[in-house]
Amino acid sequence: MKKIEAIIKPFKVDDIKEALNEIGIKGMTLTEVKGYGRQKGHKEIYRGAEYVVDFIPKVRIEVVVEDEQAEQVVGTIRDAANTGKIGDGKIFVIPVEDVVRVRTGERGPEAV
Amino acid sequence: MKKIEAIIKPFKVDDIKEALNEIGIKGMTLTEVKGYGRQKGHKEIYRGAEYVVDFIPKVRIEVVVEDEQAEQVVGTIRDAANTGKIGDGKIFVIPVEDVVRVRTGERGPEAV
Amino acid sequence: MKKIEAIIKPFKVDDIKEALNEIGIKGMTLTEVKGYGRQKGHKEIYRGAEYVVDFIPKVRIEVVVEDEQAEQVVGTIRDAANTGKIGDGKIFVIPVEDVVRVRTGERGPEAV
Amino acid sequence: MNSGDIAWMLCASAMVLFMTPGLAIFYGGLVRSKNVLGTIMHSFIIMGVVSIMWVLYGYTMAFGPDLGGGLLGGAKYLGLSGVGADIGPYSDTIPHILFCAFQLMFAVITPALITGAFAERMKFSAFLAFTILWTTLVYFPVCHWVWGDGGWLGAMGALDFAGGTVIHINSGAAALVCALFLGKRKGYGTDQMHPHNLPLTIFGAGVLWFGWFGFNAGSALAADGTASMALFVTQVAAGTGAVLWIIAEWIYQGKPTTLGAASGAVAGLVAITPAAGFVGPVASIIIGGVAGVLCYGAVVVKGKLGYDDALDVVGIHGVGGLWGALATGLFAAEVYGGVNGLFYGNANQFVIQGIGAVAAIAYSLILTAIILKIVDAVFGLRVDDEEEHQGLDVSQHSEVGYRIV
Amino acid sequence: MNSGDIAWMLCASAMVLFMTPGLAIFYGGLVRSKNVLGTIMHSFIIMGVVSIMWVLYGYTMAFGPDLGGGLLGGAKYLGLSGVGADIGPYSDTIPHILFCAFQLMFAVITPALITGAFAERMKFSAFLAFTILWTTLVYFPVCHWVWGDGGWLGAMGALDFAGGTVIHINSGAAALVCALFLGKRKGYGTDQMHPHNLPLTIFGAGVLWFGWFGFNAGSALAADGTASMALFVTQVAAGTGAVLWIIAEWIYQGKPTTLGAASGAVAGLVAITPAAGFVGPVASIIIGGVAGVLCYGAVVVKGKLGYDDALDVVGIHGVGGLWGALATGLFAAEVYGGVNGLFYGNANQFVIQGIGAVAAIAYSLILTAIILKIVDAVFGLRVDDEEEHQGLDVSQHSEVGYRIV
Amino acid sequence: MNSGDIAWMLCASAMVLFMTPGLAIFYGGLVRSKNVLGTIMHSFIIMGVVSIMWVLYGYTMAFGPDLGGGLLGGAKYLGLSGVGADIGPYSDTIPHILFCAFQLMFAVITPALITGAFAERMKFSAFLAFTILWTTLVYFPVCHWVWGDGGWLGAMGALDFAGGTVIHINSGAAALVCALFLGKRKGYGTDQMHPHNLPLTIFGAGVLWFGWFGFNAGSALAADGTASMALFVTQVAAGTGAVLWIIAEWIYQGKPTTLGAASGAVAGLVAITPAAGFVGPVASIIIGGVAGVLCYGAVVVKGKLGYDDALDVVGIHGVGGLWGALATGLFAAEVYGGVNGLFYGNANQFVIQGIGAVAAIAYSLILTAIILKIVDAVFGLRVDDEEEHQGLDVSQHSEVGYRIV
Ligand SMILES: Nc1ncnc2c1ncn2[C@@H]1O[C@H](COP(=O)(O)OP(=O)(O)O)[C@@H](O)[C@H]1O
Ligand SMILES: Nc1ncnc2c1ncn2[C@@H]1O[C@H](COP(=O)(O)OP(=O)(O)O)[C@@H](O)[C@H]1O
Ligand SMILES: Nc1ncnc2c1ncn2[C@@H]1O[C@H](COP(=O)(O)OP(=O)(O)O)[C@@H](O)[C@H]1O
Repeated sequence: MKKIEAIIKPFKVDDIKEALNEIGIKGMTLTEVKGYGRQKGHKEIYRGAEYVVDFIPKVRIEVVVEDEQAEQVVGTIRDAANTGKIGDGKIFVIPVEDVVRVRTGERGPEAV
Repeated sequence: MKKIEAIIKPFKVDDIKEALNEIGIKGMTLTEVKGYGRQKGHKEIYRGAEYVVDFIPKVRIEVVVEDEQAEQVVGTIRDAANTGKIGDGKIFVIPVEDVVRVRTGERGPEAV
Repeated sequence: MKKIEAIIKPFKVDDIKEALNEIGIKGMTLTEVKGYGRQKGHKEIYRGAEYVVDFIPKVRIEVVVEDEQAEQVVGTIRDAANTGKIGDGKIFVIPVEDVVRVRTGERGPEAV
Repeated sequence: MNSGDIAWMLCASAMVLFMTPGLAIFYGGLVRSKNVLGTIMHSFIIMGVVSIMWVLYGYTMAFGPDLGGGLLGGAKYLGLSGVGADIGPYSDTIPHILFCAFQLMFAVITPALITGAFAERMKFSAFLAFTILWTTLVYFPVCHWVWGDGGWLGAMGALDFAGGTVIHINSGAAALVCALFLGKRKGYGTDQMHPHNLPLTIFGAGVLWFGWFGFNAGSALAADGTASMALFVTQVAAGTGAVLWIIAEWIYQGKPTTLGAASGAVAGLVAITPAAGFVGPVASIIIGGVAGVLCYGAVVVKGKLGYDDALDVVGIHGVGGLWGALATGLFAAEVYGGVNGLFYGNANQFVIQGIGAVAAIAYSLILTAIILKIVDAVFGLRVDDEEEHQGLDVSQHSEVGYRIV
Repeated sequence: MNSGDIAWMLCASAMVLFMTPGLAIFYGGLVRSKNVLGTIMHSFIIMGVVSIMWVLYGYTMAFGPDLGGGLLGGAKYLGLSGVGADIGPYSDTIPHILFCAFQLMFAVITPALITGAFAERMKFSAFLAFTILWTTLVYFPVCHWVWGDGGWLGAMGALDFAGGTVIHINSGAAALVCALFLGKRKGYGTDQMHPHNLPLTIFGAGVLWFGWFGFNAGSALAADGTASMALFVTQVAAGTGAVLWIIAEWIYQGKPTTLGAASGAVAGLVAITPAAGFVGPVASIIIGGVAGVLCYGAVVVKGKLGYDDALDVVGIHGVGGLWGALATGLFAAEVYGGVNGLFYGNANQFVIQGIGAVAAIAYSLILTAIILKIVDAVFGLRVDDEEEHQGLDVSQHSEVGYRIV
Repeated sequence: MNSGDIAWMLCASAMVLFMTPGLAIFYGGLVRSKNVLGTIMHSFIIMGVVSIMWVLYGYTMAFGPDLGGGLLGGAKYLGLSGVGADIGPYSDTIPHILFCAFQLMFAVITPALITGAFAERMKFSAFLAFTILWTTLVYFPVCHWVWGDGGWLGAMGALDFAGGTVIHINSGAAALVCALFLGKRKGYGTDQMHPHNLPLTIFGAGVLWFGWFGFNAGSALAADGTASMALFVTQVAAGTGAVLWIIAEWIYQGKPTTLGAASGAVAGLVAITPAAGFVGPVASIIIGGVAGVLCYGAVVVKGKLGYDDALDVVGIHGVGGLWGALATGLFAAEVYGGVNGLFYGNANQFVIQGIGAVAAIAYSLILTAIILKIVDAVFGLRVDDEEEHQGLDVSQHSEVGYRIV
């Protein structure tokens, strides 16, 4: 199985969730993260002192799927997350050796 | 080595920590995440407007262990996290190629 | 490609970011996490009740790089994160099978 | 001079001023966290801007001797010349400058109320220009009509104890125009725009409630029986508004909400404002209770009409203020404030109340629209899309509300 | 009528009302974040519910002419008939309705105090029913006993300047019964139930401290020397309570805590409440200081006894109120309030204070138990396990406190 | 006795006390979240510590009959003996104890202001020792100089209506020494030390603004025309300070900030403090406006000088207070407070103001340095590096501010 990790812009979460739903993906996990990359940060001013904040709020979406579905999930997320602007994010594909559903103890593909 | 990633219900954290302690696991990392899956979310009402919130607070526990221990850790977490109700979560096993302890520079199994 | 995941002390973030910049790494993702390990937690007192809090604020830095760069990144992070005190953290190296840049659809090494 | 009256009016002035930071957090908690400072700033900076205007020309426009026709005050008090520690024309027992201070606090909070309508999307420069123009061209005149020496609505006998028409109807009407002119926030109707910090909002409502005693009981301009009754009915109407709103919610949507309780309290406070010196405890239960249900209905309906009055200024201040103005014409009883309303046989008063309300609404709608047109042409009303995504805090003020780890 | 007295009582009434939102955030910050709104709501909605009850029948039950035996007020003021802007029986210098307003604020905060005992687990419907019944059957009568015209405790000479017995002992006793009847929160003793927002709590304590000046100094019902002294000793007792609590902590547990300082201040305020008009500055140092240490001890002991009085209503209001009532019998000095206590040779006063306290405790314990039985039978007291896990905010109110990103 | 004056002074005392919790959250929001409680605690516990000192010996040091030379009050009021509900030497219309209460609130807030300078790094024990010594050795004497019966600065004719010299210059000078002595916070200049909760800070500024009416208008010690004018100019100066600060920022750094508005308001309030009873509305616009620009300049310059006055006590209270003291010597006009300043032909007053300021600065600088030396020797001023990383909340108080999920 594969874990698809996508670092995306926060306001894209709902679109991606729906796009994934449409291709039958009904489970995912979200984390609020901060990203550093090409996208420029912003300036902040507090009593005359200026700071540049480079780390930009992003969301990481993680979806674990069977190998065959991985490519489709990657494509779906890419399409839904794309705005064409710098900072749209990255998708990483990572191998997963096993999955367990805590409730039932099921393992492997039927656990996701 | 393996990284065991478990997405679990937040109130189970202490139980799991203790269960892992009992089998000699003394290190782990926690992240607050939001999960989407079979478990139903809740309704919110603000001045007449109703929203359904699908993303449910979960905690991700990550433990990196030697290959031999992986199965035991998975079993331990599963037992401690299980309530038998929908939403108990998932455990993912992911390969880890190397581990470094920052303080000492140790590598591999002795670093965890 | 590899994902380098480092669990480090929060106040080291800026140093690490700069050290990585110097070796040409211009992208990374940060998560606020809580760590449990050898480092001792602290006591809290609320109206006579005492609690021991074992989970200590840490930051996870994730950097995805080409295989050749992995070792250098690990070394750089290690050097920048090291204070010599317990709790300095760990670095994990995890295989990544593919990377996509959402904006352009680029894949593999040129996407990071 | 009466030191008791002065003591009370000093406190009442302070309490009314305190309402504006209270409003700032009431509103601030309701927006998304990326806009919390921008929203708070609206109210906060108005405390500064309007204070300056008031000294320079505001007080005289509102309370200077009538220029004729009851439409505007004359220039006598320009730069507050002649407004000092002595008795003035509006009270025999407190210094003129104290009356002027008390009224300043009302002039501050009225434009601040409107800001809820355009929250989360207005440019700061445009907001400033709008506020200055609106306060000058709408608030000062309407205030004169009702409370100014020779103002036409006051002369006609319109009752507005503490500002139902001057403040709430007036700002509610302006809010409607603002919501329509600015258009919806990006993502309105699809994204979830939950309040980001309800404890802040609820405590803000508590501050408003507290300050409102100064608002309503202070409008007696004396520490006397009228003020005492005004304070009492204020408490009861606020409480009844809170209770009835959550009952309505409970029946209609299945849950009583904390935000509903706070909103209902504000609705009750708004509705009792014009009536405070003219009605008694039992009437205040009705006025507050009806306000709770009515304003709840108004915010539900808004969701269906689809304009984006972000923080429900129309539904609460507009609708609540209108109800209060009319209710004053219904429930006023001679024993409390010297005037009877419809229910005590004086149908005329009800008609007068209606005329006052309609006049204020019409004037406010039209002038607000003109002002917005001008401001839009000069500054542009809205931040651009990228800035709206980022939030006002970063884009307008280079600040971030919270860094809580 | 005295405009100075009226001015002060208008302010004092507003200040006491403001204590309830202050209490809402004081309590709100102490619970886990999933219960913050449910906890705030308890206090907030009481401001509404009790206001309505007060107009309809509460005031007359407490302050109507005695029905005989000093147990309850008669129906004379039902619907507040006859309670208006004129002088009433309880003061010669302020309007009857103003006395009624001031007392309403006390009736509001008393049941709100109890809510700390059952925080994080009570059903909202059950809470409402409990509050209505308790206020009716316990607060109004006990208030009559002490302050009502002809109330038996007042007639006996029990001193309770601003409500040590009526408010704090009374609510503390009720809180104990609530904690025992509802049982512990799930996870109590094993899970870590840290306060989720201490800045909110500490500021809430600041609001309470501010409002308490109205509470205590307002209880003089006049702007005079007694009120002035009451204000001063209130400040000193609060401060001493804070300092002594953290010293006790520092010695016993090794660290002085911020929550300890805030809790100690409240303990000091509670303890000085009955004594405020009867003692001087030096006594107030002792009363406040002992309260700080004693209430700290009480919360430490609670941890060992094992009942789950979630926010320490028993330890602070019960124990602090009892100490204050007795201390009044010790430290009262003729020069301040016309009565001597034990230390000034009048042992009798101390005995009377004890009788008053015991009577209030006994009555409150029994009635609270009966009320809880009834409410439990009709509504069920506690939310179910799943709801308790979710938190009251989502399960009872369909809301979430924070969305701070 | 005048019940109106008493009513006002009761309220004013409560309002000034309320400023300290307001300051606690104003400061608390500005630090990093790991220090929020430690910062709040500084202000909060001072409310306790100074209250006790005041009763025991503070009041008599400040307001006891002069010991000779105008330097210190004598022991007459030790333990507040003889300070009761009767008229005292400082007012003919309010009880002595009420004057004493009002002044206590000033004694509380002054050392609390200083805490902003050493935020985020001072040991709690050292802070307590410093506060006790500083209040005793600096505040009480300087207070006596200006306001005490026979104090040399007062006798010389120095004008300080509500504490520009006694409170703001005094604490500002002490803050400078503290910042220099303690040294910079670890990471100052390299780490980003953003405020962690600006809504808390801005609301804190709102509470300060509200309370400041008690501060300034209360300093009239009566509910009269002077108090009324003082209240009005307070409002205007605060507002103008806010507006001018953000204009200066907008021009110089490109953005108007919310924290700038709040800071400017406080700067305006500080500057009008000594002048409040002596100037009129137009002067207050100038005083407040200049304060806004000047204090903004001061905080910008601080960044370049490099000392770490963490929360800008020097820049706002020191600089603002100094400007206010001098401005009083410029703008004072006989019509308001009976004295003319330089602009009304009385250059002498300006000189006197300067002498007063210089004396307070010099005394405060020197004594603060000595006190810090002693405290450092006995306790050590700073927490160790590990504790500073952890934050004061955990290391000094074993608490954590937030657990918001
Ligand atoms: N090498 C990397 N490793 C991990 N995360 C990365 C890496 N590069 C970028 N990211 C993440 O992707 C986000 C977007 O990257 P950025 O360079 O800003 O824009 P783009 O993806 O459009 O090139 C960053 O904010 C960061 O969270
Ligand atoms: N395919 C998936 N990829 C990643 N996370 C998942 C996936 N499916 C479920 N999860 C996570 O597991 C949690 C529990 O899943 P859910 O379907 O609600 O219940 P259960 O695990 O009992 O079947 C979700 O909230 C989500 O965080
Ligand atoms: N086996 C593990 N799996 C995952 N994370 C771990 C593991 N062991 C330690 N960690 C993380 O590393 C952090 C530092 O570990 P700790 O044992 O305190 O110190 P050190 O790394 O110096 O030995 C922990 O707080 C935790 O977040």
